[in-house]
Amino acid sequence: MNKTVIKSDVTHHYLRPKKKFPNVWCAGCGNGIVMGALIRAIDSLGYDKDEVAVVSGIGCSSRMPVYLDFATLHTTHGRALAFATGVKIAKPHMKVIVITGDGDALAIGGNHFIHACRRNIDITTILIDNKIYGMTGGQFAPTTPGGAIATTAPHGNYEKQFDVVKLAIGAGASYVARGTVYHVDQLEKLIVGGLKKKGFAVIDTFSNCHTYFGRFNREGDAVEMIRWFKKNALPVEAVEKIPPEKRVGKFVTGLIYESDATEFCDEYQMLVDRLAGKGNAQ
Amino acid sequence: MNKTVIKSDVTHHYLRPKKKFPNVWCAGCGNGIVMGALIRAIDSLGYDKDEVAVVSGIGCSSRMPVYLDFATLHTTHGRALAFATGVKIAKPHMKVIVITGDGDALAIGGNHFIHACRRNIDITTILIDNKIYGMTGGQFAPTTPGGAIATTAPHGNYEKQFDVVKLAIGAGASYVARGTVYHVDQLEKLIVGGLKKKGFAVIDTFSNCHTYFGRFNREGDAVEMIRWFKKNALPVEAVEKIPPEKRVGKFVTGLIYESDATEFCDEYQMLVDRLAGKGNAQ
Amino acid sequence: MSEAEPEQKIPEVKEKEPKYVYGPGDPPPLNIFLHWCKGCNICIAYCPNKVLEPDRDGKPVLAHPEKCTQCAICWLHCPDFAITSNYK
Amino acid sequence: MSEAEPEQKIPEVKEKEPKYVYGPGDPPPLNIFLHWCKGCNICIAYCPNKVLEPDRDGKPVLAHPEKCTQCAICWLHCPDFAITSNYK
Amino acid sequence: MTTRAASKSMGKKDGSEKPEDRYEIRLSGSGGQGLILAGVILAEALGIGDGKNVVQTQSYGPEARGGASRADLVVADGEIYYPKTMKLDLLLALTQEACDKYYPDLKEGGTLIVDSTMVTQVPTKNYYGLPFMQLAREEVGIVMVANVVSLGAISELTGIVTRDSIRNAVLARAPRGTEEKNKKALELGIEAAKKLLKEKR
Amino acid sequence: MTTRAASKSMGKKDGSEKPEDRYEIRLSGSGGQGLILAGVILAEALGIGDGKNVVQTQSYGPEARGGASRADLVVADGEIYYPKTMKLDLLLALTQEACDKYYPDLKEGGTLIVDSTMVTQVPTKNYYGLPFMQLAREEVGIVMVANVVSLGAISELTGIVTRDSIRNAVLARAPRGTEEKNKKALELGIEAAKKLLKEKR
Amino acid sequence: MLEYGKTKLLQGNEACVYGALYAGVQFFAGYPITPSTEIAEGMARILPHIGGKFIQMEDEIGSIAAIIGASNAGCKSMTATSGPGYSLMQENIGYAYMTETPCVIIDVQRGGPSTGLPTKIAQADMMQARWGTHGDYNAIALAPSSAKECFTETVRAFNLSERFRTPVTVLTDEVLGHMREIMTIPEEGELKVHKRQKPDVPPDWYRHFEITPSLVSPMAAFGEGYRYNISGLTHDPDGFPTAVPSEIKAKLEKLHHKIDNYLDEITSFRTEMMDDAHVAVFSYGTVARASYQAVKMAREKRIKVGAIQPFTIWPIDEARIKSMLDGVKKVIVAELNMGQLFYEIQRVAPKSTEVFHLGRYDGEVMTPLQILQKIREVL
Amino acid sequence: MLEYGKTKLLQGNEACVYGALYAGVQFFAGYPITPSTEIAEGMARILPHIGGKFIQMEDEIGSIAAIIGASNAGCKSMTATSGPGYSLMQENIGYAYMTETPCVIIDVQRGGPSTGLPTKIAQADMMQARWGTHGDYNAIALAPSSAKECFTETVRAFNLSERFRTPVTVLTDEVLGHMREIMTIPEEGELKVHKRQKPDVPPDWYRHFEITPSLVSPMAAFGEGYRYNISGLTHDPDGFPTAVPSEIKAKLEKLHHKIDNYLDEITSFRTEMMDDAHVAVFSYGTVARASYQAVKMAREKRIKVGAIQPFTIWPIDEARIKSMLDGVKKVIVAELNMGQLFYEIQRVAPKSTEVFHLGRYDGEVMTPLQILQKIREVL
Ligand SMILES: Cc1ncc(C[n+]2csc(CCOP(=O)(O)OP(=O)(O)O)c2C)c(N)n1
Ligand SMILES: Cc1ncc(C[n+]2csc(CCOP(=O)(O)OP(=O)(O)O)c2C)c(N)n1
Ligand code: SF4
Ligand code: SF4
Ligand code: SF4
Ligand code: SF4
Ligand code: SF4
Ligand code: SF4
Ligand SMILES: [Mg+2]
Ligand SMILES: [Mg+2]
Repeated sequence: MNKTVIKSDVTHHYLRPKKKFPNVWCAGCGNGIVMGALIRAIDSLGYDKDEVAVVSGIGCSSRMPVYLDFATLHTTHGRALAFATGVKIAKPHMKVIVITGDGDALAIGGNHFIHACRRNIDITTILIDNKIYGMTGGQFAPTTPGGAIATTAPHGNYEKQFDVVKLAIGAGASYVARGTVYHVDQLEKLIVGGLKKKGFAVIDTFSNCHTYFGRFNREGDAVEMIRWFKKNALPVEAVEKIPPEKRVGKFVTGLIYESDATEFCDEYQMLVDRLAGKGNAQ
Repeated sequence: MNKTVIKSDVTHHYLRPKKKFPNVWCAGCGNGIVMGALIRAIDSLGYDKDEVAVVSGIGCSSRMPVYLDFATLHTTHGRALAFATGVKIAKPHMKVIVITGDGDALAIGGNHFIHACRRNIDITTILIDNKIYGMTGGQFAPTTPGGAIATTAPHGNYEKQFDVVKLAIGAGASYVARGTVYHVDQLEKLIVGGLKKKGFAVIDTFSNCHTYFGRFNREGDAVEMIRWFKKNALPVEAVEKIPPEKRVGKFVTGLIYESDATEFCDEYQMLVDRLAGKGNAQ
Repeated sequence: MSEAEPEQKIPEVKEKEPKYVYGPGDPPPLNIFLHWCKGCNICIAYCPNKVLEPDRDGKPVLAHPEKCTQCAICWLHCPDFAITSNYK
Repeated sequence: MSEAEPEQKIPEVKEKEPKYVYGPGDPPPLNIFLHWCKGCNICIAYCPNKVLEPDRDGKPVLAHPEKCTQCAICWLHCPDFAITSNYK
Repeated sequence: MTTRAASKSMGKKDGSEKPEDRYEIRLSGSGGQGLILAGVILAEALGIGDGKNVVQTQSYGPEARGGASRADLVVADGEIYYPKTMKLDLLLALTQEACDKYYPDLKEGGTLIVDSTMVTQVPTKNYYGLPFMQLAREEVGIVMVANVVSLGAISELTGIVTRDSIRNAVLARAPRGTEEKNKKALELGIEAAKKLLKEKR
Repeated sequence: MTTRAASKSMGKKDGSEKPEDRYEIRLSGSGGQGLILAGVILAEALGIGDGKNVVQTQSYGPEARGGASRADLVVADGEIYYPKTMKLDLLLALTQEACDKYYPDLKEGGTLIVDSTMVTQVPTKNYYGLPFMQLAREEVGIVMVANVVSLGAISELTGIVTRDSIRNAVLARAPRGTEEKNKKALELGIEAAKKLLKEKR
Repeated sequence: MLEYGKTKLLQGNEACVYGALYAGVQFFAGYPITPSTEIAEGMARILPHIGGKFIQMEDEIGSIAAIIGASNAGCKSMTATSGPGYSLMQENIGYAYMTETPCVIIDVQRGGPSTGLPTKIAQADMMQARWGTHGDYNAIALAPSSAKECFTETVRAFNLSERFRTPVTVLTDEVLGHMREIMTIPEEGELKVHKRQKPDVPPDWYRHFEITPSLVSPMAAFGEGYRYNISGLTHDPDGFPTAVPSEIKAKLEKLHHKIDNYLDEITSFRTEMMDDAHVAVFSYGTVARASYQAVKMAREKRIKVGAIQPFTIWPIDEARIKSMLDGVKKVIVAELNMGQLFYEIQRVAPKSTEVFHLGRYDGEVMTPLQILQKIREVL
Repeated sequence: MLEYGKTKLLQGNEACVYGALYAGVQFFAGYPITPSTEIAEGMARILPHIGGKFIQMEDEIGSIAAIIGASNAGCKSMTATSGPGYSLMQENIGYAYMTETPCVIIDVQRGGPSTGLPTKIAQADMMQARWGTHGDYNAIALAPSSAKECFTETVRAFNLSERFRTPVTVLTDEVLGHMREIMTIPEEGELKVHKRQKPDVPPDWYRHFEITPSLVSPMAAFGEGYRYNISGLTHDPDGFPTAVPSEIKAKLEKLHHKIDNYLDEITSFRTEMMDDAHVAVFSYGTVARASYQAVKMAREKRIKVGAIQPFTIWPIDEARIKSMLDGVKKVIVAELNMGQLFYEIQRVAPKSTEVFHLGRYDGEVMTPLQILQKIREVL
């Protein structure tokens, strides 16, 4: 990525403008900011538009592919990774990107998420983590903080949360990162890293749903919520340097975990090659 | 638990002998050994038979409840934890035990597994980890080692495995242990620990499916396979004391992780109490 | 898009990026597509140089074009791709 | 179940558990329910004292009842609940 | 049911069934103007206060997030069969867009009430215009209560709802601490409408 | 189709359809005796070798894991409609349990072949008895090939399958390295059967 | 909270919540989905106040599993969803049929297939409510057409579910779910509330799936002194897996006949002006209301037309429908799909009755005018 | 490996594998379940040899999702399952209908509901194959009755699926899946293999869901120069979500009519001795074979009876069935359930034909004798 020139209109080259804009998202929704970072990441890698497939589930976040001028597959709630697995295995040379929400990936889609991690299949997943179900009007998600208000937690959320990073590592992903919609440059770099990684990459991306989460929990509008990300992000490189008491209430960003496990499609290809070398089976 | 007297027929008191025995399992199947350990654990805790519910999914392992003289619920493949969640919340005073297989809990049931971990609901899960789908005749499971033969991995398994312990910890379980069907005393103690724990407990229990896994992979009969567990178990207390090169190929047993996170039903009750104190909502 | 004030001097900014020098007759520093803009206020709030001000609908107006350093913050954070630069 | 050999002496075992002393007229150390037993061989293989031997169907026979120390290994590992002790 | 601006019965009574007398209302404007809430208040006033049957519907879908917004009411003494509006007896339009879009749904001779500062091109001469938004902003200090101002005006201009019922309904739905402002907004609407009626006469 | 022990045609030919001539076989015993495999071999011998139509079915379910085991074959020259056996022409029983259970399914005059050491109570006088297990153990050295021994006997006793076909079929299914033992087992069965036929005559 | 006797303006979805509370719901598990979400939201708000249990599960599969679990632990249980969620629930709904577990599922229908039209109306899950899961079973599904009926049919769903030990689906729709209507909550005792029949035999004698003369078995709950097995495998009266043909047959016949033998108790219709009708409009849910309106309009034009509205969508009461259509020359089946109820009426209508279909499937409600036009067309 | 022209003894499940290979399957995703597992096992063994892709997914939901993904990436794709898995797949099968994605699903039926009877036969998923997912759509389902037909119907399933851009279900059963039968693999070219129609317009003009005169749209694949959107939301011809009533209506009519307009191409029957039959036995799958046997036996007793076997279970070709039953006084619908196909025949049979049901539902196959007895009974 050429850092010195931030071309401001590169994004438009990757959008589908015909009758798709303005997009469906609320004014100020972080989904659009993530989309910008994703486009710049793809552009910086010089991918051909035809080699990129973007797959999503259902949710506000999952609407993103509709706007992008790639092969786009807007699937069913929670199943994006399973569909994407089919796409990737069918066409291993394609760059397969999954856009998903915290509800989509971690509630209904949790199983496909951990299995994609386990298989270490070469899919880059941008998990837009707004701590709520935006699309359906503000029910709590598996990431909604304890005590927070949501329409299905009207008395305050009493459930515990997933730590997406821990979960992904525990399940076997080989690239686990966290970004925010404030830190757009970092986010772009994390996505670039994920795309370059041969293996399953998750970028847990903190984003704002001020319409529901912000409103219910008096966290203000988009500007305020995004400012909160700025204030409370702790770059992973800095964590150790900061005294523990100063880490309270903060969250770590950056590339948190990486491993060099072999990738699923590569393993399959090795089998195919091995069998070809060995001659035919019965 | 009274260690000095191992009553040998205590188990029979908890079985349903009428037309249910001999059980369906193959000669030597570890499922029966686990069942014995479970019964002794329950007996040692002095639970009333009527306060115990045993819930399972589908699989050889999941047939266990049918033989046990408690409230038993043999459900659909992969869903035991979701059913058990309903039972537990409906009757929080009951001891709810889930018997599940590696396929049942981790393949089709992976989502309910990680969410039960996350909620830290007070259910004790005995995951009979035989590295294969026994019931359906030996397909690979998410735990089947790389290279192993299974009917759907006839050329050797090229998929990666879950580390059940890591996954459970990553998802939020508060009691994570591993046992084997060789170490029956330890297993019993681990189950006792899980039952006493107020929170979600998993006991990843290595067991033998010699009929399929053993046969396909030349690991021998029940006796040989169980002997393998004996040889390769590394008690968690001993891990640090053993040089790393001697740990290769071994697996850790014992209580590997414990946390004191609050439990789901308790949290719900706190909400109910809070609302009662506060008067009625609109 | 907004009326330019030709003679005004630009305050010094301490950024590495090449400064944008806004002279008479130059195109405005940014283009704002009002049709795509939803008036979320992000660009206005985050512009380090207070270049932008809201109009009646809350959409940004280039109130102080000469202060723009082309730092990119506004367009990188605009969720609606409603801002482009005339210089980058 | 199997014929006892009354006069034989029991070898010393180094276990904390109270030793089982098998004398004439005593009931056999173990009961084996052949109907439940599937002949898996586990009890026979794991008995530290070679008390058990397989019959024609591979099911255990108390070949050396006097050697039994009541260590419990056989019945704790029997997957079919086919062994109980007469002493515990 | 009789109201000052009641619609004619849709069909003839044939004796076999209680005749139905539907009165259909649409409150329209843009998202965020509180028109759904206004619809709910009016429905509660009519249904709980005045003992009518009421069905309130609204439009969901892409329209719902921003853009045009509307709440429809069908009011009757007897059973309401078809729950959606068929031909409006009363249309309130707080924006030009809403007025343009929904005016064709108003029956001939139906009542049109518009926000006179927002709706500058009214498709008929036969209408009531009052500056609801402006009144709310200037007289109550919060533009948010324009919906309640318009309810006041509706009650005065059409008489479909009793004064007590609409007052109770507004208060029942007013968030704690805003009771006074809402009351004021309602009276404002009533007074403005009274003045308008006087002028018209 | 004609065989030495062929069943009578089940119905009359009415000209509208090729007459069907079903020959039904059951190979039975206990799990682990390789009877399913024997069924497959016999089916391949008949179907691929001799060009017959064959359907082979088996019983799954609780029975399948241990306990009784069986493989059924329907053989015909023409199309086989109903795929399951209706009334057996030939029953092979390697255990007493199997013999007791399935003898009633054998048609009157059908052929019964039993393992003479395992089946001690034969429900009819009209049967062939040979010690398949014993022959396999003692003459070949592996009890596992008792199923092939019995195939040899069947081919000799009934003539339903040609010598070449059964030989080829056995060899095609024999795991690598066991070809000789299997061949031997087959011949063993054939010879034993020949001797038995001679004795009977 | 539920306030007996109080008049309220309620959304159809809210009315379902109150109906469930009236019927004594103790456990709700669900996963949000438009246009049913208000039901879960209402439950989340109210249940903790009254000692009931609410849980938002990780998905719909978990939701239906949890309510089946809770029901077997003794709670009156319910979930709510829409098409996509209803599809996901199918496997476990089958488990509820098989294990004869009472529970109520509210399906607020939207346009489909697939994600379809989350905020638009359709009535296209009707056949799914009968045939959605694999295997052999029988089903009960109810369909209200107003807020009041959302309330009463939800009460009835619980009653039938507990009475016959079977899952019951309530099919509402997007318009019904979201529209608000004035209704009065019935007084306590005004509507019948069925209590689950508990066993009256000692635990040793108890058989959880006993084939009683009535075909409905009393039902113990976990943790109350009865210990038994429940399995989704085909089982004997004790709940133990069986492969015995006669036991298999008996089980499946129990599942079918315990419903078909009680059509009188289960099915319920409303008819308007059918006495002298030559033409009938057959429709349910929101469309039924358009039909009544259309019939009224047609009658004003002296057209002899009537309307039939089944509240019970499943089972189909063949005999009753035949007799209702006796003498009717033409019946128009009006529904928001390309043909579902139509096929059933085609199947069961008397041979002398011609059956026509009037479908709408563009996300909009059928209007009285459309129906009126069709009436004119078939005359 | 597939060996053209070779005679083999094949299980029905194996025949499905070979049929799929003949049809050019490139991608298989599945999750094991009795009695279908041999299909996945065969695929796992063979596909890596021929450059195809096999994956065992975490569950059936993932399996159907993966094959839909792969199909849209250009592969002929298939999965196989049994009842419980088929139920779980329903939501995403709906997605395949909506997105017009070709794919083949083999459902090897077993007894149900729920886990039911994994190793026993039933034919009770027939209605589910038409109505299992929510919303408005049309379905194709085929039913073979022998190993050979398992082969040919699997080929036909791929052909119809690719031809009409729609999922196709093959309904087999436990007996068929496991029984072995002699069959000869057809020579290459002997059976038609349909190739997916690719677009012949430049990318800019391409519309993935174009409403063509034939109603079937050409289909590009991901990564081949065409970029477009696919969505399970109701969409316009470009694949973008729409809420415009006319576009919604057009989409649903496309889904229905692209199948109903081609009944001749899709439906297929076998009849035996129907020329002069007064009584007909209507049945499919394994039962059809018992029917032929019974008919043969009855004819020997001079009973004028014939048999009809649909290979196409869905769609129902009303006109053709009516004409086949023309002059038939009584038709017996024989099936392994308590009534499914029966209801459809009841619906479409000519008014002068009486329709009887013969069901068996105890896990066993229907015998020729049972059918013969029923024939005698209705005579
Ligand atoms: C099977 C199914 N269940 C439920 C829904 C309803 N639904 C749509 S989006 C969504 C949650 C969205 O949350 P998230 O994934 O966090 O996305 P966000 O809208 O917050 O970006 C739900 C529950 C659905 N469409 N399908
Ligand atoms: C929905 C569904 N899919 C698949 C199956 C088939 N099935 C039954 S058990 C099983 C796997 C069992 O493996 P595991 O849980 O490890 O248990 P084990 O038999 O090894 O003890 C499968 C795939 C099923 N019953 N239901
Ligand atoms: S509801 Fe929330 S997540 Fe959805 S578009 Fe609006 S702000 Fe974004
Ligand atoms: S198949 Fe394996 S897991 Fe199942 S009973 Fe046999 S040994 Fe145990
Ligand atoms: S580029 Fe930077 S300085 Fe210029 S308007 Fe945008 S945010 Fe302000
Ligand atoms: S950030 Fe973009 S959408 Fe928001 S106000 Fe600025 S230009 Fe408009
Ligand atoms: S108790 Fe111990 S010594 Fe005695 S037979 Fe059993 S294993 Fe052997
Ligand atoms: S361990 Fe039990 S089942 Fe196995 S041989 Fe011994 S007694 Fe029999
Ligand atoms: Mg979210
Ligand atoms: Mg297993």
